[in-house]
Amino acid sequence: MIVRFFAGKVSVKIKIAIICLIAQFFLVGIALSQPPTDSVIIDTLRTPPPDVTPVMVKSVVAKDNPNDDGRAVIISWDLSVDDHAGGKVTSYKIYRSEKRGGIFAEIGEAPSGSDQMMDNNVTRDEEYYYKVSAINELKEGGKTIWQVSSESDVVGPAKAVAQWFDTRRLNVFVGMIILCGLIIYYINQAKSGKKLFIRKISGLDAVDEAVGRATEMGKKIFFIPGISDVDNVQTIAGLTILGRVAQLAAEYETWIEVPVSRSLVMVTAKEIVKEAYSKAGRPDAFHEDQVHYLTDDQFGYAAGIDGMFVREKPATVFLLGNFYAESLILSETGNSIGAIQIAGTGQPSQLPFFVAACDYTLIGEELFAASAYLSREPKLLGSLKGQDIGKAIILAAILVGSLLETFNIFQLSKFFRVLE
Amino acid sequence: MKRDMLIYSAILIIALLLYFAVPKPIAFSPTVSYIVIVLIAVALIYIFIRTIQGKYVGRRIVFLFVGIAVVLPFFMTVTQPIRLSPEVKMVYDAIMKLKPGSKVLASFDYDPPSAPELQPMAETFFRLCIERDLKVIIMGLWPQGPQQAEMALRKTMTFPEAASKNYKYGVDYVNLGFQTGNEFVIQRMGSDFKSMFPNDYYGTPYDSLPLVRNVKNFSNIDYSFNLSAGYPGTVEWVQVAVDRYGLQMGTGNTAVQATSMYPYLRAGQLIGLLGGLNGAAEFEKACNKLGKGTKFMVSQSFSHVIVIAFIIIGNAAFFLGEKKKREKE
Amino acid sequence: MRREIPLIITAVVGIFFVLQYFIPHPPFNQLNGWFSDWFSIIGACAIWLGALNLIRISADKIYRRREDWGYAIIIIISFLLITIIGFWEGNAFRDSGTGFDWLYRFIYTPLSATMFALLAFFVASASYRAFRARNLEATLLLLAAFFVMLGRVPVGDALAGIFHVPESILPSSIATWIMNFINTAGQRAILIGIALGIVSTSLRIILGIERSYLGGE
Amino acid sequence: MQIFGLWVAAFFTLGIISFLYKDNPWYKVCESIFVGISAGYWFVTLFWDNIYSLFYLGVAERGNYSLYVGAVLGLMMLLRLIPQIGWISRWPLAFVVGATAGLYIINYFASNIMVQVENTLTPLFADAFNQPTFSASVYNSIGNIVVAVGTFTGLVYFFFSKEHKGFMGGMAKIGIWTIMITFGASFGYTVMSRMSLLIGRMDFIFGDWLQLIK
Repeated sequence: MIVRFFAGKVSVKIKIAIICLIAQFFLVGIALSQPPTDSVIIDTLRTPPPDVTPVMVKSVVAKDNPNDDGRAVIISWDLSVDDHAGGKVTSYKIYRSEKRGGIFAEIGEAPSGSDQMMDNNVTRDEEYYYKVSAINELKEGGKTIWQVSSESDVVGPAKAVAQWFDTRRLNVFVGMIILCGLIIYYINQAKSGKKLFIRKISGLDAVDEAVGRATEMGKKIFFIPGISDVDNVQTIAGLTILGRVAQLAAEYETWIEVPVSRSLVMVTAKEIVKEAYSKAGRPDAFHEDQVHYLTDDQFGYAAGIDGMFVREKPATVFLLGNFYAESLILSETGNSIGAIQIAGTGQPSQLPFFVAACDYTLIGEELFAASAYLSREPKLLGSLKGQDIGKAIILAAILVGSLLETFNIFQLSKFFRVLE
Repeated sequence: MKRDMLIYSAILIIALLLYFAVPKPIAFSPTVSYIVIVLIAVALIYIFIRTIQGKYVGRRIVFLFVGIAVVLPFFMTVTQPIRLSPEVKMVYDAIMKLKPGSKVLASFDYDPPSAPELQPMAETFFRLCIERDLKVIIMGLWPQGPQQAEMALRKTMTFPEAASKNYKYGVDYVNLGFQTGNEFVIQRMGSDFKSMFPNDYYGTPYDSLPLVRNVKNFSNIDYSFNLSAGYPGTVEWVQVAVDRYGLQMGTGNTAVQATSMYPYLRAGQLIGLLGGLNGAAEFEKACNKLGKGTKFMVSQSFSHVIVIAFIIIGNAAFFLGEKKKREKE
Repeated sequence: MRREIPLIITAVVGIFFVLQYFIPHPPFNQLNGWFSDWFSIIGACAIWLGALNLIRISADKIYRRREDWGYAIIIIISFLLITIIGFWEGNAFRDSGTGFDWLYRFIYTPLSATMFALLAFFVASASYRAFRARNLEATLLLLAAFFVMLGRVPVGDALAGIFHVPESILPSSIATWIMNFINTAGQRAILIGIALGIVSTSLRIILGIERSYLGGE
Repeated sequence: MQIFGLWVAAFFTLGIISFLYKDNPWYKVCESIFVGISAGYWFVTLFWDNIYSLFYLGVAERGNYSLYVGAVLGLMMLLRLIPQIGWISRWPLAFVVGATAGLYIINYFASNIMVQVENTLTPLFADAFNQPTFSASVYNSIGNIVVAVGTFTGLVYFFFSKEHKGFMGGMAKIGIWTIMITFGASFGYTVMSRMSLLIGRMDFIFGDWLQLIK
């Protein structure tokens, strides 16, 4: 009869309806035959099969996330014993309430295998209660077929507190104290009259020669302090050298011209050159328009200087400061008019052009050392010495650390780790 | 002045002719292409001989050669194999590893002058993200960045496979726009995106964008991709977002900047690097989405060969000149 | 006083910015955000100085009928044109379809991009005239440049392929090797060196030893 | 409007390129427009983004009154226009310099010194064992040694308080070689970058504008 029923002419819809009816009886039967548990069945499309409810998680802990400004609570738990490959846990859900017996709202979900979650949507110094629910669910085609869960005990209160010191950054702090301490120590040493040696930097030794050459040829000197503003340390380094160069030029009675691209740099450079002229004992020889503003625009500035180079054919050109793409235009034009060029920048990508097209190049750190080298002022020399001792420590660390790591004795590198 | 005007009119006439009269597009057959290459080579040899004789050619001749080396390959039908470098593969793998629905932060830190290098990367990146169903959050530390992103997206949507995905604004991607403050912006995003971008590019409040409503800071971001042409750019992202907040980041850089990124790459602070047009072409190859990067590589090859040739010529002349000088003495 | 107050400001602000890195507790976390806002506002004000300076210089040129004063008129007109349109169109000035966007796409973009592209020509001319293997250092520089330039374009490997060069010494392999190892080492040394220089200079600024930015010695 | 725009863009592109032949009126027109437009562009952008969106909306809509401090500092900057009290503008300048100095100390120390040193400290031969082939192991080991030696000697080159003589001088020599090769690599990449930009412009002329390329 059953066979006939399925093969017969009864409409398809009725067949499906009858099948569904029978299936429903089956499912209800399964559901009723289950032993009662503390599981909560949410949003079930179908009744779950028996014995799928996971064991609840234990030792839930909610505590303040350390080393922050009080914006997160970390909730951690021991994995449910059913959480293993092929186990009965598919994910964990975390619930939060402001009262122990209050209404708990879901704040996040973590995949199975994870034993902690960060709640970063909290108000500082506010108390919260948490519970974690182990979930087992079956999904097909993005739809939940069934879902069962078991909840942990409520824990709390936990609150997010702000800390006064980020302990993860202790190593940076110590390192910085050492480096800055060394620099300050040697500055004081130098102030108290201790002689400090500084090696030859050929680019800087050439400054006198370069200024002298311009004097002999009766031509101008150009000083280009780069295109950055005074808030850039490189610009400041360049301007310090300008003081020295301008003084030399004043002594040799040679015209020095400083075209700049920032109004603040213009004001600063003007005062520096003025000061240099009075130091050289020729304050009346200073002209306001020796330092002049061209334009803020990078290429406008480069094009303007190019024009001046070609027209006035200076004997000596200084390019000291922060340079970008214009370094090539400037140094190539300077080279083509046959000027002695002394260049320096901390921009690694622009240094090749200077090295190739200029007579002397201050590479990276040498630019920052220049002010000390030229002025021989004890304070500056002292800071340079401090910097060098810092470097020596780094070198020692590299040497010792590499060997230790190679022979797997000790990982020195972890003292330098900043990545979280 | 009169001569200038004559030249200008000539240029105008040529432009009009090319615009209206010439059949387009122009494409050389392989034979013609090879003949052109041989002609360029012969001309270079001629310059070489002249230079050795001590007669340096003028700047303009050098300029002309560069122009030719860049333009002619556009019309040639020459193909060249592209090899994938590991740093490009890293970007591709990192994106492929993300689950559909993951949130990707894309910072556009460049302006139109750098677009030839970075725009192809942006387009391929969007195409890959759309294909992988990733949610993209766009922003910019350069004012023109978000505009470049819009342009790249418009271009991406012209590809049928991307258009069919029906990407929705606000749900699948958002453009938060530009914010001034350089590295400070990144620093503050570390605690709260919304404080830096109260409104998106179109003025919609942050909270009414479903995609970012629950994105508080970097901890909600699965991967980040940065296209950078200078300051502020990758270096600042590494120093602040990666080092302090542990953001996972890959980057596309102009070739000039790319060299300084290698230490960060080796240090694991960067997960992948696309360097310059070559990086863009390789990325296109990795994603199997050929675009402008691949097309431009022919011109790139030619121009490199020309520069190398000029270095060799210049140096050969220099050494022969030195030798002569010494013989005289 | 004119000297001391700026020095005190620098020292206090400088020390603060060092400390905020280590202190997550308010108000340090908050003040940091304030500072960055102030920074942006100061920048926006400073550009008035530049713009006024540009107008003043151009107007001066026109007034005195200096050489090429006609171009100064163009500078002022184009500046005013984009400024007026930009202000007229309000906060949405950047949306596509606005006049500002048109000026940006069809005038600003081609101009700045072409300016940058000119460098391609200059780099070739510099290669021809300036880059000489004068000594061992310069030779190393040029050799590395040679391999990187060849190795970073497909034609390098194709050319080497003609001579059946083994894979490990193809230009692209050499370029990758240089980039990954020697370049990393060199960049690292430069980076560490510059960082030391910057730390020391910044410290001198905070301590008030380096005060050239205030003008004078 | 689009086609007109393309012609305008082409006019400016060719105008700038004309400089390669010589300085001429066309180029000068383009240059002047560039100076005016770029100054105006930044002027307008910073006004709307910083003064309007950040400051005005910040105060008016979000009640962030701390922004007034920034406004005061900004106005002090503008006092430079009045020579008598221009010295006040040194205050915001001091603020900016101080803030960058503080920030630079931290950022450069943490990212450029700590992290770079950390990464130099790797086992020289460790990844030799987990490479698929023997040659790959050799390749990586040699690479690691090159990085360690290169970084070390490069830093020795920057040593200022010792004469570069004898052993020290030898190391500094190796250091400067490393740095020079680095510069060469940088140079190569820069050439690549500049050429790409030119390709982009030429693609605009022959592709977008004249449409001669497929």
